[in-house]
Amino acid sequence: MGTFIQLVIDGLSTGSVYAALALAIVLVNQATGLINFAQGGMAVLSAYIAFALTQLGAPLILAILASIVASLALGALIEWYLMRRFERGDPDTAVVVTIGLLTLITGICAWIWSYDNQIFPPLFPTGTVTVLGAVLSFSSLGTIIVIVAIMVLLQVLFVGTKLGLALRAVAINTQSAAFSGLPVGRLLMVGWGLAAGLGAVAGILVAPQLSLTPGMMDNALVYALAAVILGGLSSPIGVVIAAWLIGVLENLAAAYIGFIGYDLKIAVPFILIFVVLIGRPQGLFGRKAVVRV
Amino acid sequence: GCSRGGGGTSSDSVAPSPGITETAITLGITTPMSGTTAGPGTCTVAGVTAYFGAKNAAGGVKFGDGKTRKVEIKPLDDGYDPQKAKANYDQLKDSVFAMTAGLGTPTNRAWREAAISDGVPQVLVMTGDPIFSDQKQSPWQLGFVPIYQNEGEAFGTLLATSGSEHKVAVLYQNDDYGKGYVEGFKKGIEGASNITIAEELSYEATDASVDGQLTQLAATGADVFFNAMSITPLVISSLNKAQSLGWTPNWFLPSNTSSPGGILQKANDVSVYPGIYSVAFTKAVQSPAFADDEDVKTFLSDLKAYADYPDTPAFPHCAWSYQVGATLEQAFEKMTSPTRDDFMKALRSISDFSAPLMLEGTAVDTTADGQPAVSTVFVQKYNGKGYATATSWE
Amino acid sequence: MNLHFGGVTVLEGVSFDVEPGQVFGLVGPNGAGKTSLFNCISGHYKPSAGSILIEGVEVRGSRPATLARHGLARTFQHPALQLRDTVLENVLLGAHTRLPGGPLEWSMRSPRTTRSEKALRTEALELLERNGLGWAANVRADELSHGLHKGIEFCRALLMRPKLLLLDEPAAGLPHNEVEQLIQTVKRVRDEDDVTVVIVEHHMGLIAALTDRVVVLDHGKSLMEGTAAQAQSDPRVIEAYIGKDAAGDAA
Amino acid sequence: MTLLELEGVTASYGPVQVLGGVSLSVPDGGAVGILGANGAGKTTTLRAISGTVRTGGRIVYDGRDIRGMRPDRVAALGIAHVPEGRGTLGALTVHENLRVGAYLRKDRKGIATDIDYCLALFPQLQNRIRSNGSALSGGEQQMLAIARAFMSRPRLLLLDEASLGLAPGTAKSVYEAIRRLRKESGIAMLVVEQNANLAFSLVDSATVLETGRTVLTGSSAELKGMDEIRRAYLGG
Amino acid sequence: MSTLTAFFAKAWVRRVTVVVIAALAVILPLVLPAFANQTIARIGVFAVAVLGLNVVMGYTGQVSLGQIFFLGLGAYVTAYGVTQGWNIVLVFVLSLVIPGVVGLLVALAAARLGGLAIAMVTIALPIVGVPLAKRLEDFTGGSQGLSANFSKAPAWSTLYDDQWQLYIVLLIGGIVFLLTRSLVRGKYGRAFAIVRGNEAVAGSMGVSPYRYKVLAFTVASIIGGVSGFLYMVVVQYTSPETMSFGHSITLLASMVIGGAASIFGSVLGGAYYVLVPQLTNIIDPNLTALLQGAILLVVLFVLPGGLVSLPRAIDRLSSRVHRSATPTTRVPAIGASPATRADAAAVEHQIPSPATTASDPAAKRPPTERQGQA
Ligand SMILES: Nc1ncnc2c1ncn2[C@@H]1O[C@H](COP(=O)(O)OP(=O)(O)OP(=O)(O)O)[C@@H](O)[C@H]1O
Ligand SMILES: Nc1ncnc2c1ncn2[C@@H]1O[C@H](COP(=O)(O)OP(=O)(O)OP(=O)(O)O)[C@@H](O)[C@H]1O
Ligand SMILES: [Mg+2]
Ligand SMILES: [Mg+2]
Repeated sequence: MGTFIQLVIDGLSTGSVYAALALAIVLVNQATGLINFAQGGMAVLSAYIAFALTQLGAPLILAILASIVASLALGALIEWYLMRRFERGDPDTAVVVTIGLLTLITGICAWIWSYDNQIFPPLFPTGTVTVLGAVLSFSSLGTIIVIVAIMVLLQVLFVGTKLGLALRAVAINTQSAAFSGLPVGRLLMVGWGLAAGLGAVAGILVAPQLSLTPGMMDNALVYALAAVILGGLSSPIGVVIAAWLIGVLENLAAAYIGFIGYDLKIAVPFILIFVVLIGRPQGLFGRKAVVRV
Repeated sequence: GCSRGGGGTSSDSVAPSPGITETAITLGITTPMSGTTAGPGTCTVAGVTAYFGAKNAAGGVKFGDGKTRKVEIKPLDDGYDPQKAKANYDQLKDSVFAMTAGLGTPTNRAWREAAISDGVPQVLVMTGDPIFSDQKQSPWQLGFVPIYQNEGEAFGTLLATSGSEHKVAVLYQNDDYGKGYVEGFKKGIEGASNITIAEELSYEATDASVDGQLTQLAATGADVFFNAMSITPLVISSLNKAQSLGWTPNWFLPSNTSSPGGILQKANDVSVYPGIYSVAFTKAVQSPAFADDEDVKTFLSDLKAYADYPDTPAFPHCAWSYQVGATLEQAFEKMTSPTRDDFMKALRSISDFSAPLMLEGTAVDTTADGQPAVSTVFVQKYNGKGYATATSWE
Repeated sequence: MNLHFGGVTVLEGVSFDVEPGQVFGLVGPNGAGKTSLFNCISGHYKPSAGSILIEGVEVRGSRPATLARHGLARTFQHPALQLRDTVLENVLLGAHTRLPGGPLEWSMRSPRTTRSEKALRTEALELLERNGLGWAANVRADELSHGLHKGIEFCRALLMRPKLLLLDEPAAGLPHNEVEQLIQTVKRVRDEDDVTVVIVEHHMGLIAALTDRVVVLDHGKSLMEGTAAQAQSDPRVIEAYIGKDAAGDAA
Repeated sequence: MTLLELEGVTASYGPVQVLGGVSLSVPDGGAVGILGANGAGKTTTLRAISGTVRTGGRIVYDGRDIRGMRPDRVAALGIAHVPEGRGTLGALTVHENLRVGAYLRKDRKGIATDIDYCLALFPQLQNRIRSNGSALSGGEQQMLAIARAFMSRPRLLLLDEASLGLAPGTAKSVYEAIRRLRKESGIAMLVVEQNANLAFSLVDSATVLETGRTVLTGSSAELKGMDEIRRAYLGG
Repeated sequence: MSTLTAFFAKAWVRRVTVVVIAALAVILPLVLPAFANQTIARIGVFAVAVLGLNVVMGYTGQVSLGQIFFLGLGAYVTAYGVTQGWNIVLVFVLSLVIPGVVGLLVALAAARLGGLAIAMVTIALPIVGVPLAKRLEDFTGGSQGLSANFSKAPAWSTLYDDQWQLYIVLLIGGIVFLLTRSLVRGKYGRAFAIVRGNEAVAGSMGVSPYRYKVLAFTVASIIGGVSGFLYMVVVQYTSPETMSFGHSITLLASMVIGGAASIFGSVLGGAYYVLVPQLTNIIDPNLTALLQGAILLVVLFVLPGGLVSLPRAIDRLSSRVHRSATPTTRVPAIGASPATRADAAAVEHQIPSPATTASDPAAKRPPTERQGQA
């Protein structure tokens, strides 16, 4: 029993890593209609920026804030100079552009900081709390709390605020939105900027756990995408829950279902997606998209 | 097919093989320099480049035929993709004298047969796959690092002869690397009734976390943890996770992920573990214990000066490929004619060579069939600063 | 026949019969459920209750593609063309069910496939020509103005050689003289090709000139059934649909 | 006073020029119609004004040249465009669509009142206030597009076949509402409309386009009197 | 409009091009150096893989992130068959039938889902495929992989191995390309396109979106299997890394860079897949990722339509130069009567360039690849 609960808790903290990235993906998708493969790479770059600042002697908290601000700007610049050209065109091309961006950013990180593992200073004190007989490290707990906070913020942004509405409107139909006076270009930049800032938070949260390498997020990206599809592209709460679900079920399946084991546990989220989407094509919490003829 | 120059199969002992002139010799490397294994991959290039960089700066290497040659290294990135490794080999084979130091089992296997049929040396490669050291199957090949089985077995033997009861938890990387270790370990404990394996779990090299596995293993209450893991961040997080679960077994870590500076000191507090064991044949360059070692100092300054590698490497592969350089030099010095054939003969006749950075008691020996250039390993125990050879279980 | 979406009832107890060779009109205010009714017939929506019979065969729950293969063709209220293809390619899509041969045969280009493709290409060109769009055959659809898209869709549906043709607001966006032409075309199609037509339209002039019978829908229920003239003078219809003061000049 | 003046406006899609010189002017508070066959360039003319097509010539609005200005800047100047076809934001609800329409406005109270006004004008929308825009029927989407343009409280309204797909009664009341708006708040408008009866009920004057050029301009009464126009647009 | 695209649209130019290409295919392998031959053969392998991806994604619009899995599967089947000593023709057939069947089964389930969900199901193929290949050690050789040496040039041919292998790739690849090219034009091309464009309309045209998605996916899997066979011909070794997820992403990028929904674009995509790593290796092997990312972005930034749109882009550039010299007005159709409209149409498509004749409307824009069987 103790092991079971511990496995669940382990799953939650791994799931939180996926959730962090998934939220950034949702944000960009809601604001631009794109799936951004570069999100993980951008998060890694942000983490490196924070890392470099701490190396220069900046206090951790300051380095983090500076990195978030820098990421906001970087996201906006990427939109302005690069993505702008592809936003109206074929979505496949835009996705491939984000893939190129991912490769480029990975390359830049490797070039500047090499492929060596860099140790990112921990954000939370070492130590653990005991929950129902299972241990939960402060860092996992902290990550979970931050994720929940961001999730709530995003939900409020999308549903409750004028900015959120405008961001969504632009993603749906730029021209229609422009006819209502929405500053399309600026909103797209804001969308990318916010997502990059959020990605920075994700990167900084996971960097101490995974230790910083240019490819740190590559694997998490696949899980994050799975969580995004499973939870429903439009729902921050949905993707976080989906990410946790994936983390937990994966652990349990590996431990308790013999033939899956730890090597095939990665199949679990996909089986889950498949089963869920057959019944609910919009994902667990997504809004059903109506296509009329 | 009329435009073809001489292939690589020349057995004429007078005509020099490709990639060697009166004044220079070129060596090719295909290794991952991008992607997940880029860290160790770049290291394999850096070490050998640094070694020969220093030699070249000092005038070059004096070959057995009396000529002094500069050694050039041509590295290509294969991104751990067998197909690209083969392409790189195809690209290099007519312009280099020999291929060396490349990292990875599938990437080396992809062109092993081509190298055999072309007669191109594929030597001192960084894989513990035994096939590369089997002379019958692989006449043009030779591995460098100890085969994984040796490392696992050394630890298994130590444990089996400890005279006390042990319960072992095993976590291994799901590939030939991890499986090789486990296989060796099991061979080491074969027939020893004092050892039981409580649980054996695997993980994927791409996993972001192994917390689940550790939780499950901790639940067995094993007192020895055989952790055949090659991913640095995962080793660090494992050390932390086990501690937070209150599970403090004796650890075994493989040679390439046991670095004191790169790993153990970056974990929260490894002193809670009664013993951390590893196997090694190389001085741990990050270890404070070796900070004043002449070998280590030269090595690090060569890396900086000739391989553009300013940091102290987090991977042991830099040191290994530095030793590859030294071993190659030995072979060059014995070569009497500039042919690949002669090179292979020379290479296979090195014994008891103490390459730089080697731990006392280990040596390069290329004369034993079925074994790579380095096959002796020591089990070591971490003492809070560095490793000390452990001859018996304490 | 009933249709629901979530809690919204779109169609409720609608029934009518269409005789072969008729042009049958479907009118009603916006959101009455006309297009939804089409969607039910063509298999895009699944009604929650009721039945749809085509030549006496129950087709409720059949897939659109199956129905199309059995002679049902339709146009869409909002034209859905392949904007990056030429008009001719768009129309040729209508020939899909009439082209013989499976994928293997087509990838080997058997003589049969080449022949049939050629024949239908000619037929499509003729069809465009007859509808005054011959000049546009090789123009990309997105280079044409909106008003012409309806005509292309119409040709595409005709190339299917349907037995039953559903037209959703074919006259929307056409200037007056074009509407006249459309009326002639539909009449000709009905007479020459023996097609039964069901038409949704807000252009009362067209309804009056073309239809044999109409059903007026309102809020998913059928308000009345009869001839176009009867409908136009029915006070309930005027109230719900035409608008009191508009009754005069909408005719 | 003229609010909008087009002079020798040309426009092209890629390499193809489709407007070869359109001139017209809309007085402040006035209503001008554009007539023409399919493909004559009516939609393109409106697009030229709202900045969604590459344009040449002169487009002066309220004393400043707005040619080539970005669509959102044009909208910010008080020009609302009801585009051809479905102009709704499909994944947003009806209510959200209306809020987007009022994006540039700050007066919360006024927005709320105007939403109520629009819903009263289009009772069908009231019933579907929480539905996605894409679920609406063709006519309902058209209503929503018009309502969204109203929500921005424009000075100049560009209507591209606003009655498309509307039931006769509804079309009538929409035009009625537009007429009222014009009277109450002095909105000027440029109207493309195939249903010439409706159009002439609204506009004071009209321009006839043929092959991308202005060929005729005149008051409603003048045009209604012309045979050619009758035959092509009015029937009979 | 000018020059390039119009030139290649001419029938005789096309015919001559075909003859020239065929002649080159026969002669070049004999005269090129070995490494060039090997490189071209590798390009062929991945061109076929990209072609398969194009069928399901470029033409039918179903995002597939799993194409590399079918290449891997085809390679494993080939390697296993060869090591078991089966007849090579049988091995070839199996190397496309087995991936085809697996693809069919996956598609039967996946095609029920739309849009991104399909992407997720297909992403799972390589991601689960790698550990699965490791687990099925008896068939796959586990993580040590399988070698299969079966593509040595037979003695009678008096060819070098690389020449022999290149001929095999050119022959099999060429046939696959021809068959696919015919398939994506005419009836099936239009059907795939409408499934991509609008599933509701597809249904009304008698094209069942579900069945055509399954068809496209199956065809893609079969083509993937063929590329796997060719992979073994050229590389002669396969391991789980062959089908790693990253390669699938690179395939996708190659497809878009070559040109989505384009046959020739697939060849360019294959070339991109193979040549860019070689190029970055020449520039600096330490900067692979950085250079590859930069190259990809630059290419797409300049040619968002992929490499295949290069002639069109050049045309646009040159015609822009042209036009600024001689401003012209197109006269669009008027609606007065069909007759005037037809007349106007003739004028409408008159594009001011000395290179084309007035009555050649097709020259206005290059036809999409799906157009026309003629
Ligand atoms: N897929 C759907 N989801 C939710 N509601 C729908 C859907 N399809 C139709 N409706 C609703 O059903 C009602 C009828 O729509 P329908 O399109 O059939 O109207 P219509 O009679 O064609 O109107 P119009 O004349 O405006 O085209 C509308 O209120 C619409 O919002
Ligand atoms: N995207 C485009 N690319 C090229 N040509 C276009 C494009 N859009 C429209 N055209 C051409 O421009 C001309 C004018 O089109 P426009 O849409 O302005 O006509 P319209 O008068 O609004 O017609 P309708 O009544 O059918 O809506 C037409 O000849 C049309 O073919
Ligand atoms: Mg309708
Ligand atoms: Mg128009």
